[in-house]
Amino acid sequence: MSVLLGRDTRVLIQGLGREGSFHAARMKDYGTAVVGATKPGKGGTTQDGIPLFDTVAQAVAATGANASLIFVPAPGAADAMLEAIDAGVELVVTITEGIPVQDMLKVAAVLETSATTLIGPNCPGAITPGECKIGIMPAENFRPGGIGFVSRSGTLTYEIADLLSQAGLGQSTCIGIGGDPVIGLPTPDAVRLLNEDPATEAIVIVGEIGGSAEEHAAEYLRAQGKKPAVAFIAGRSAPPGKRMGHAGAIVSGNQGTAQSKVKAFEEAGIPVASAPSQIPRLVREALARR
Amino acid sequence: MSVLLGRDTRVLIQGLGREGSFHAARMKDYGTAVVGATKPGKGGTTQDGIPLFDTVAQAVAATGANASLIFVPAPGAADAMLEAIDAGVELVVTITEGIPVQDMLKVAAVLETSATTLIGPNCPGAITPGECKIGIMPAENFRPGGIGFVSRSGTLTYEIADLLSQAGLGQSTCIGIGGDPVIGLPTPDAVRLLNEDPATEAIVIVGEIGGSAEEHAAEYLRAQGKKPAVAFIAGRSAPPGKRMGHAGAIVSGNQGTAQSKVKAFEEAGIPVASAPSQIPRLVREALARR
Amino acid sequence: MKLHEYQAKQVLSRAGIPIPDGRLATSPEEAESAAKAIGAAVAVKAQVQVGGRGKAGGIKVTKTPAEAREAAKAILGMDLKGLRVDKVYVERAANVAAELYLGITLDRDRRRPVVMLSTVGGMDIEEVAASTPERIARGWPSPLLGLLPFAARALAFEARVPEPQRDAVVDIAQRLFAVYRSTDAMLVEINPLFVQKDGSVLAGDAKLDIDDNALFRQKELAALKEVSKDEEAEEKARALGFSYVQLDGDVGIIGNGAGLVMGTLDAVRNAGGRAANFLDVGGGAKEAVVKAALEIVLANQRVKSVLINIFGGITRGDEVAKGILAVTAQHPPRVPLVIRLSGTEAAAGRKLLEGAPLVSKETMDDAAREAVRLAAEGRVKAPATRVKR
Amino acid sequence: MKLHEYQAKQVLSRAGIPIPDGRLATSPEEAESAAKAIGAAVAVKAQVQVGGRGKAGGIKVTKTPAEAREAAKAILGMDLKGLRVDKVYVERAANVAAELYLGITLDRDRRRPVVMLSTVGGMDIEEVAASTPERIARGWPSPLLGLLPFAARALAFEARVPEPQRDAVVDIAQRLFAVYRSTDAMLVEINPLFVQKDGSVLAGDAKLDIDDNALFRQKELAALKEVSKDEEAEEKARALGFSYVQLDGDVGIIGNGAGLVMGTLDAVRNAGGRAANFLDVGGGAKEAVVKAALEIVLANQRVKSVLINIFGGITRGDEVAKGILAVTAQHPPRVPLVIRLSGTEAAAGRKLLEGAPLVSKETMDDAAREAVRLAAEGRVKAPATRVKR
Repeated sequence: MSVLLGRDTRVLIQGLGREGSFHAARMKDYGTAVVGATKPGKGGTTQDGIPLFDTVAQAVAATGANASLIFVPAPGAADAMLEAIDAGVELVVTITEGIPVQDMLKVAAVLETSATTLIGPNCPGAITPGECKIGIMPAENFRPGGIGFVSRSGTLTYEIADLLSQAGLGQSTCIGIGGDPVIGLPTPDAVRLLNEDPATEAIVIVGEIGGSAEEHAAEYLRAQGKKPAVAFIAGRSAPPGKRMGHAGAIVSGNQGTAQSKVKAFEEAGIPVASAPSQIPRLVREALARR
Repeated sequence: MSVLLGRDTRVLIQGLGREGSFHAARMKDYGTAVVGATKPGKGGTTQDGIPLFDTVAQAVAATGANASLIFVPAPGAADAMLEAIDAGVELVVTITEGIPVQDMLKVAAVLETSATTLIGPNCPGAITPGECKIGIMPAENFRPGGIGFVSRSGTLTYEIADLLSQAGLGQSTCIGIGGDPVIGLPTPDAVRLLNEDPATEAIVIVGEIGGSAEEHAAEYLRAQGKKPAVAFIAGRSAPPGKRMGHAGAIVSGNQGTAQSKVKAFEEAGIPVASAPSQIPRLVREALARR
Repeated sequence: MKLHEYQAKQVLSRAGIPIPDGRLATSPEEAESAAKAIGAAVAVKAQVQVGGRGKAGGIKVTKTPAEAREAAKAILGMDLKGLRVDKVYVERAANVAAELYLGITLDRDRRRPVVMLSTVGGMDIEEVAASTPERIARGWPSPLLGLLPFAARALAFEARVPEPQRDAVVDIAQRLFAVYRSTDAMLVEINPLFVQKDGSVLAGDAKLDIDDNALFRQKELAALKEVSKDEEAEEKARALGFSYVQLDGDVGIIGNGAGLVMGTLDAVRNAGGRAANFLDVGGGAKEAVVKAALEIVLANQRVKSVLINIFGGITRGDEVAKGILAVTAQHPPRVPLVIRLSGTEAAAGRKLLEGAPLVSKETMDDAAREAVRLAAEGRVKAPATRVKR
Repeated sequence: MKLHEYQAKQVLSRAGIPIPDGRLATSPEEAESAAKAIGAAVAVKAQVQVGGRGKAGGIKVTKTPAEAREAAKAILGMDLKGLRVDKVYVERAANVAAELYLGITLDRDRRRPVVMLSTVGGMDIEEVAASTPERIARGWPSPLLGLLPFAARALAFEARVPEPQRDAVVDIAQRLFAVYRSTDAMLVEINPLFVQKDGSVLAGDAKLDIDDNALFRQKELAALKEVSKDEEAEEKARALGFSYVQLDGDVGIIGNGAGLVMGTLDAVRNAGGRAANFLDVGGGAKEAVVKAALEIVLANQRVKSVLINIFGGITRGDEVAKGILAVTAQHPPRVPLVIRLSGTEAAAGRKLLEGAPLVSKETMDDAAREAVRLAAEGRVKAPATRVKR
């Protein structure tokens, strides 16, 4: 185990619909312990060999689940997260896209006084290659290794993981933190986890326009960084005021520009790739400079 | 200093009206450091020699106040408490009577995640005799000493403190926790403070009908009591379903009876006085048995 | 402040909780036309705030409007546990398949609301709690978050609400919690919550008890307040700024501070007597309040002696004395007064009372004993008064 | 989703926030009768969602109904920063003594709403923040507690709102926070918040931007949605289940995943070109979606080449290939296509595309360079198209 998830992680699925079932099967193929799922009213039965429960609390009590993966559609997703937090689930990963901001503000407020870590929403999930996958990422792009990888983007994560893996740079844990404006584990918090993780040798940060999470991560690494880091910012060519697919990817006035983020990383001595293809080389160079 | 308040306590008054002004003066006479008061719109002026501030945060920043005494009328009292909690005030004492329960539930929920201790509402306040008084109790009934005293009632507190003082049993700290159904420092929590307090030699608990706080305090002392305790329960002759003056003093069905409370204390080996006049003798006997 | 069933149901209905079609009636004729308008079998229900109305004959189910009229005639004017029935609620009779319980009240220990749901409905929840506690599911929602959907669902699963009703009950629970919050309720209860034979769910009865401290902001509900004869003295006292509760003994009590007054009641009992009332004049009571308090106590014809127990803090002994003199100066009190005056300005008070027709004692216990003794004497002297009751 | 000023003001007014008397008009005649009904000097205000309407001539203050008609005639049909004005709001002119600012939006870093209050009103708050940041008071209410009275008061003191207006501003701030929550707002802003010469306070302008993700539960507001010509393609894409944003370059872009598409845009810029759009087909796009996406991109006449960048995860390369073939099979595309297909079923996809009229590249960078090169060729070949714009 690197951070957040590993061999001891026991995963519950909330929302075992078409998408949930498909990915639960892929996760089991990968060796992830999928110990149960919630389907209100179906408690006591099974689906695809997965035991079903009426509530998260019952599922946790019966299975010892310490993580939950949420596919519940947007209108009920916040309630699903609050249920998992209430049941004391340590790690909650929310794939669902399109959750209202006010719902996430409520979830974030409850998170503050809980012991739960939330990844997402609107994210691909997280993977500790070779040990545990909680999410929808194609596992074949990831290899075990020492690169801790944080990303606000989904497909770009797969692309860059593939580039890293092909370059022989395996990953300790990859965390797809999600593309929404309010997320459970913002870039600086995810970076902090990897910075403190003994299994992580170098950190790759994939940010995008919108917000100032990358600036804060850069500040943190400038002050307390223990290992080399490389960054990439997507959306450098995006015009202000336009939402680029992700609800959180928007430049508002002079806030959230790629320029500001690139500058912050550069001032922290962290090289910024101008294309994903440059990342493996920059990581190698950074590791060599140590 | 025994518990909660002592020579280092710096008190702010919220609600410096007629009643607030009167008691602020009595507190100053007693030697309590009354360092300021809030009166929105009057910030920067003084009243009776007390500097006024627009907000609690400003007052705390300017005076280093670590306690607050609230006289704000019921409709605004919860807001006043939330303001004090928000400003990080360590000890908040609310005298105000008649605060809606739903307001207090909100305050209690916020208290859970704060470092503030709230005494009251609907209480006479607390006093560490000879050091500091925060409240409306007539100070002349109290003497410094080793009896920690917790009471849900006001006048009865004065009466019993007077009996104790006349019997040569001075008090470490007296806490009038208030007569409402939802209060900041319920009996068990107040008892715990005194049980852990090196300056307290024996504990006097004055309860009354309603709720089950006395039962929980008895359970706690049975398991972890370090010093002798004596109890008195007011309202043994009150009929069920009738509210006895205090909003919290009501027997509902078989809940909150004096019998249940007396039984709990007796089972914990704690003598229960059947009249306040018996308390000094019972305390003496309990101290002698040690 | 307790609402009548028909008022509580109106509040629930506005919050989207299904209730049977119903109408209020204050005469047999109104009940008949209500039944006609409803056009089905109806229940005629006494609108008084006591438990067990049904068993006491306060509810009758009738098939025709004429029967409804007769039922209303029987119920209106009835005395139900000391309360006179002056209105009935005529309500479409439910086609009951099962009865559930749903209620929300305050859990003082947890300092949270507690929501209770049970498939054992239609009986006193305290009895259910005593006999089959495992049949009651409980949840404690955060007052900041309310009853979240998952928590309402969990309650329904725990209580084993049958599947066909589960969604409806979950929905009603959330709506009821919204009522609990928006009305500043101390208690809101649907008991029974009917499951009808067609599977639908609706409120069979409804209780709503509003926090008196919140009436200042619940103006619409506060306007529904009705004062029963029993409570008139209590209401009058409240208006005068003090707290009075009628009890059934013969020693009248006046004191300052709820705890001290409760202690005084207990002292009377310790001395073998019974208090006629609880009366707390409050902190810092002035002459006029003390006078009014004494008058209210003396107005209770059961009272055979009055015990005044004041421990002066903010309350001043001289003000108390003046209040007493204001009453006794007019004419000698009809029963003996015992006073125990201590604390602030007690000496001044005692001095003022010198020569007044009352007994002064040093301690609460002595004063209680004396008042009990005098009441006993009074009972012997005036047995006629007892018979009159 | 942004509301017009008149719509936003209606929402504020319903929440108890004072607004000037006003009426909507879509013709000069309607504007005239609106002014007549108001019976005072009015402002005639273009209802388009752009900043700086006033400076651009979109607001005129008039004294008489006839003047209002003339003003409306001038403003209606006007082009304001690319948007045609087709309604005006006729509003009683305020008697302005001072202008404040009050706004609530999301603070992403704190994961809380931020309430901003300033006595520097009537100008862009970002400019105020840049020039005199100390003039903006900020508060971050807990989403569970809302804007508590003490916190609203603290803001008013910090912003130095003059004493005569303080209570009104504190009240409006709390009401505005209720609007923020109840409407699922991303932004709600009153700028300026007028202080009139008589001391009263009212909303001079109002902005309300609703969270698109919350429109499913904001049905009443969602019904107000208007799609401008510029946004038509974006709306059409949304209806088809993918995300499209029109940009001003000539390299059409299709990809899967917002980050990858942003990265592709950047790769095009790295290669010296400019993207014509952002288009994310989403995860697991099937043939039909890819076909529709390609059609939308090709419908943009500025497009000189199209770059399709797919990193297959859930999305399958063969489905993408089928979608492309469904378009190219009908008739050869009007501009060259470049594709980079990687990940799940990429080989199958590439096989299907063999012989199709497109260029396939191994990497994103190579594909971007090729697409940029082809777009440049297209510009040379067809300069006429550019002139036509």
